[in-house]
Amino acid sequence: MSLASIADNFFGLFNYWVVILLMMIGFYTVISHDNLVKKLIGLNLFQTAVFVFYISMGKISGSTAPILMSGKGSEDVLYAHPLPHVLILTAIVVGVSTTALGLALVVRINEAYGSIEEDDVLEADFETQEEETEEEAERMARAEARQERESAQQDHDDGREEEDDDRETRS
Amino acid sequence: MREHTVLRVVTKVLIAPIILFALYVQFHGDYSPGGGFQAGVVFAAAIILYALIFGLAEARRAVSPNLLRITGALGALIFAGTGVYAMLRGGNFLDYDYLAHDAVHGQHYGLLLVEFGVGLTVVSVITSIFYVFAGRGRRNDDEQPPGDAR
Amino acid sequence: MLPAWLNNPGMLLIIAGSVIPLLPYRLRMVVLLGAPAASLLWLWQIPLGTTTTMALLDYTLTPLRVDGLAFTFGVIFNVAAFLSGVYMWHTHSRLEPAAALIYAGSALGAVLAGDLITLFMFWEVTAIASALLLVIRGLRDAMIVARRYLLVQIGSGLFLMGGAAIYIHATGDIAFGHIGLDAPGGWLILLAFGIKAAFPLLHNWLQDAYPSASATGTVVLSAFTTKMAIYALARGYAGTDLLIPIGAVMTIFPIVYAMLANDLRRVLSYSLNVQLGFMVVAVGIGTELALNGAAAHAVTHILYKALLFMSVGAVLHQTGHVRATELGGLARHMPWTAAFCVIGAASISAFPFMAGFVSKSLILKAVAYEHWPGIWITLTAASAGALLYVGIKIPYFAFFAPNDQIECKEAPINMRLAMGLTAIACIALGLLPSLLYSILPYPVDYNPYTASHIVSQLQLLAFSALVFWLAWRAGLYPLPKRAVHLDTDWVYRMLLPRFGYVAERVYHAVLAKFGSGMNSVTERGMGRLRLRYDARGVMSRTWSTGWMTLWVAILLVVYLVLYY
Amino acid sequence: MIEAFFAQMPALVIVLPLLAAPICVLLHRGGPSWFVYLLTTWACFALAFLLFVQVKIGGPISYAMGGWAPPFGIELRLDALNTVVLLLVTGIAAISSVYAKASVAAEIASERAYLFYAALLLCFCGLAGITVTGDAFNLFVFLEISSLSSYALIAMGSKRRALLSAFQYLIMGTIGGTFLLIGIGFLYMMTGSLNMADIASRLPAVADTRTVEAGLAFIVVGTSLKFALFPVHVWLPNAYTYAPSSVSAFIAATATKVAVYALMRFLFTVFGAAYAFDQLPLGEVLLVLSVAAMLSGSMAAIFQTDVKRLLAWSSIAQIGYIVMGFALASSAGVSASVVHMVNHGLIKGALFMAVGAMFWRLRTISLNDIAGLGRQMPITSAAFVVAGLSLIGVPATGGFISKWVLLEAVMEPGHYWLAAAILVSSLMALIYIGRVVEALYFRERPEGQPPVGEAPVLMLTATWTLVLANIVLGLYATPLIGAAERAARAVLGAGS
Repeated sequence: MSLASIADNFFGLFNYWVVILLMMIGFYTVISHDNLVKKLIGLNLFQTAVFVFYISMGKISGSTAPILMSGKGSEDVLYAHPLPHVLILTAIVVGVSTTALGLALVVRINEAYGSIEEDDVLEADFETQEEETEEEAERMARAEARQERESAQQDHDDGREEEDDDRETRS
Repeated sequence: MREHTVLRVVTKVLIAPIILFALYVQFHGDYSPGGGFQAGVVFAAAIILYALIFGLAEARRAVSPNLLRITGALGALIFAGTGVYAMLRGGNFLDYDYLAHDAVHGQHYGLLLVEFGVGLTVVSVITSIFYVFAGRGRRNDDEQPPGDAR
Repeated sequence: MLPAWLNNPGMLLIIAGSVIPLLPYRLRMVVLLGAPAASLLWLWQIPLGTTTTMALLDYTLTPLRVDGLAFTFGVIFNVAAFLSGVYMWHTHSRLEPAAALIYAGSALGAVLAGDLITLFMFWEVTAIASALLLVIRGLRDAMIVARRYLLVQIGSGLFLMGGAAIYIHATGDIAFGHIGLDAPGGWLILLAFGIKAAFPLLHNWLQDAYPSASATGTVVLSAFTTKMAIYALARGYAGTDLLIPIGAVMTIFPIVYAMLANDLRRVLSYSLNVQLGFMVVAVGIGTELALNGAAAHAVTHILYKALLFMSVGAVLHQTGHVRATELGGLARHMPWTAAFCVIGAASISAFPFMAGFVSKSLILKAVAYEHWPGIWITLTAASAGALLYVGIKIPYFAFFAPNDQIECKEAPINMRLAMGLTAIACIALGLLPSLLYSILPYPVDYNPYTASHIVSQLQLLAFSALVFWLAWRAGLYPLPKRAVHLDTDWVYRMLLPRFGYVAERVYHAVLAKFGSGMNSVTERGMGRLRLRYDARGVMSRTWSTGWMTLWVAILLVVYLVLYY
Repeated sequence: MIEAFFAQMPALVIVLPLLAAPICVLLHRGGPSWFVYLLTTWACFALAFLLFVQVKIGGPISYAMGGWAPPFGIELRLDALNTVVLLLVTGIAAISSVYAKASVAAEIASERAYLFYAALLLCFCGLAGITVTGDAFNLFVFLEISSLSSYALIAMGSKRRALLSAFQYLIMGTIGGTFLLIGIGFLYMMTGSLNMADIASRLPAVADTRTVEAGLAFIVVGTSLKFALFPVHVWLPNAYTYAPSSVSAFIAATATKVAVYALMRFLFTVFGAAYAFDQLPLGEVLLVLSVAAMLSGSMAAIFQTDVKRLLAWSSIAQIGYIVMGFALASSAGVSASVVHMVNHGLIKGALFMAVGAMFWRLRTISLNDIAGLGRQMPITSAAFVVAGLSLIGVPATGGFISKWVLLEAVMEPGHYWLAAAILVSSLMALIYIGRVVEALYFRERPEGQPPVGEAPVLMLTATWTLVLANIVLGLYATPLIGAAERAARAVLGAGS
């Protein structure tokens, strides 16, 4: 493979390289950043990459925007494929809504937890969870002790016998 | 930014053309690039600009959140209603051919109505989103839940 | 015309059981007794050889198949349901009669099921209904026991389901006929049956659960599950040689435990295991005579074991005690119960003219015909031993041992009635064996009452009574006494019990850990699992979004790599 | 007139909720909105039923949106597979709409209730849309509609943890949706079409290209995210746990099933079973992941103390069953999948509703808090027990039927290890359901807790309707199995 062909390959598929690069940046941001807003930004980048991917897909080399021309020579005009644009318009709307909803959630999270770092929020969650677990363990122990007392009273005479045998044989 | 006279004046001058442009994009959308989405966003930009310069309270007085809720829902209803109307006239959902006596007019009306619905909803939703975020932390009495941001 | 799945006496009991909790007390009791009676009549008028079919998915189910074997078990199940109904007449619990009827109905349904899928369904319902009987008592111990019990029982069901699925898939046949070990899935199904039949090493749930049910619950429990398994074995594995040694072991090893046990219901549970051994041996032999023996023994055993459990239950009901060490001298207060208990004890010890005699001799005869001398001796010994560890022990400790501290009244009238009916049945079957033989699967040409047979049996009994007396006088009989003389009986009093106790403990531990799974699987392994899976564990805690996304990426890469 | 109405039914299923949602916003009040929601879902249920019958009698229906003939316009296409799913979705929605009133009144601030119902309607619209559409891109749009509204719904949960759960779901859901979009883009690039049937007919010519293979990978991962397959499942437990009760019941019963349906639609209708499973090793991966999901999900469920969380983890395990079915790529497997989809939808709906009724009374739902409720809320507890038995797979319940057909399906190619995994997972289900049952019936009420009464009648009615549906499907399984087999035939073609 000659250098020229590599270069050709690269520049010929230029739009895809951009898409992949953008996508990876977005993905990496989502994975690596704790800040919820940054995560959303990463998500947006990721989505934008897909938008670019779709739009570039509809491009035909030498074509113009798909607006119907009238007049002389309009029969020879080469238009870009309009359908991907339309599709991506919908996807953009979805993206905007997602971002808005995500940001709204971030605002609420900030109000509820006082932080928008995911680590802190998770940590706070774990703490409440642990408190709850401990509380529950305590309550369970109390309930069990009470129940054992009760069942010991009720069941005084016909429970399991091993314990008794054991005591007898030792005596 | 109420003190910046330049900004206030320029804004006052600009808002009308922005809205006009939005309307152009809206109603010329079936012949040239444009349509409800774009027009809606441009229109919302005008409102947002107004809010930025003259303050949120002022903007809320001009375009109240309650109004936005109603127009947003109405927009969606117009969109879906057009489709249903086509159904009632014997066509499929959103089949504009059935909206008028002949297909060409039908297509025209249908497109116009649907785009109008879309535009109305987009204006309302974008502005609502702006209100919600901008109003957060200042006035909690009429806060909107995130569920509103569709 | 009923829909096919309802056209089954078992369903009658199940439905009756389901409506019972909704009824007022008196009506409840009418249904409790009426349903088994009606079901018995129904079963009686179904001609042998009847089958009904219904379509489920791609299969043709046979929800009802009445042939000789099924008929025998069906009849005795209905009788047992009726008798235990009489016995629990006094209870005001809404759930207990319901569970008992559903349990009896599902066992009946399993016996009448003509295909593996139906069998499996009823199999599982018995598990749930019988576990319900255990938990009704509501005591904490009973709860834990019930949990263990249910897991073992459901486990059996799962093995059955797995085995049946393999079997059906391989053979394309869902009928429940002879399966055998060579059939695909045969081992799994045998395991399923074996668990319910309390095979050695799989038996522990029985002694675990039965003594912790209520007085009435034990009577019901003792009748169905194990006998249903015997039926299933007789149907699917008749003539499987492997069953003979298994059964022989079953007749011997529980004796030690039975002798050592203090809880009288536990003694009975171990003896139940011994008696099951007889039936398993008979099934293993698999000739017509042997299968007759197994069926006959199931019939008589249900009766006299129920009678014994009833009398011990009556004692528990009246005194609140069931341990040998705390009982005694009750014959004065509860003469009727004592008399019935003696009849039951005589029956289990195979006294002539008692029900046990006619059925046990059938099995022994079958063993002798097929020339299994070792097995014959084992069974004979076990039969003689029955006198030692049950026949004398239960009546003696409960009713005749010197103890004048207990004051109590005679059992309620309904309990006495139930015991009386059962006792009459025991004696009637003993006196008129033809009555018993007429409901057996195959024609019987056998008379147990030859002079030599009676004499030899009496000799055997006399001899074991002598052994008991001698051992008693010498202080060698391992009595659960309160005061203990540490002398030559040290071996029995200390070493054997110690050994038995340790064995028992290990057993319990192994089974409990195997079974309950939740808190008691070997703590360390469980701890490790818990570490991964509880709220903070890596497998079930909330991951950060970053980690989740990383997994998405990994999954994607896996796919892409696999595709390239 | 009637015929015109019949012809319009496929669109009406989507259009009705789409119209109803803005109406709810306009009404601005909780009560009337609930009524609109109720009417809409029941109307859609009726429509779905009519469609189901119509497809059963007359074969697949195609509906051209806007009169644009496919493959150029958006096509709604109903066949034996998606009418079953549609019936499930609309049925659960209809029943949960009965349930919603009391539960929403207790958990959602009254001034927001109308928004809640609007979002619920949109979510329903999205799910129904995914089910009926025959257009790949349209499927993505409906997926996003349902996802966006469910993020909002989950965030309305009463605990603050609902917020983070919704956010995490949002990130994961968006990534999943975007993956799907990329996959569809690849397919569009290679075939120049978005109509599923059209793509399917053009695909064989270009099937060996890496673009198509990558497209398949993206679509599989994207939808897997949405239905929470094993390694990408972590968003689900929290989302279901902290959502409002009626949302948990509705979403748990339908959303994952619909996402599974989407994947099945892509695999079988668009790519074709032969391509996805024979040419590429997709089946093996899915089988391994489904087993992992079953075991790991059940195991995690055993250790949970929060009952809703326990049920959510069990959902992950149950999704494993569904995926296992269609990953076999056999007719029996696909129909087992469909059967379990329906049964599990009913079971989980009933379980979450029962738990929601307890929550309605107690405001908390940990194992210790519900201790002893069996005596105080007998009807609710009984519903939980019966549905739980069905989840375990006890005979005479729907759960048993689906487990049985699934076992049959895995036995057919001789995958005994899968059968073993199913049995083990059932045993684990017994343990975790047993824990709840034990708490309900065999423990005492915690000290100092006032006695509570039964849940409102509407909630109980809805819960028991699902429970009874389960039992009916357990006793009369033939219609469901028949429908599932028709579905399998429809997607696998007559040949297989």
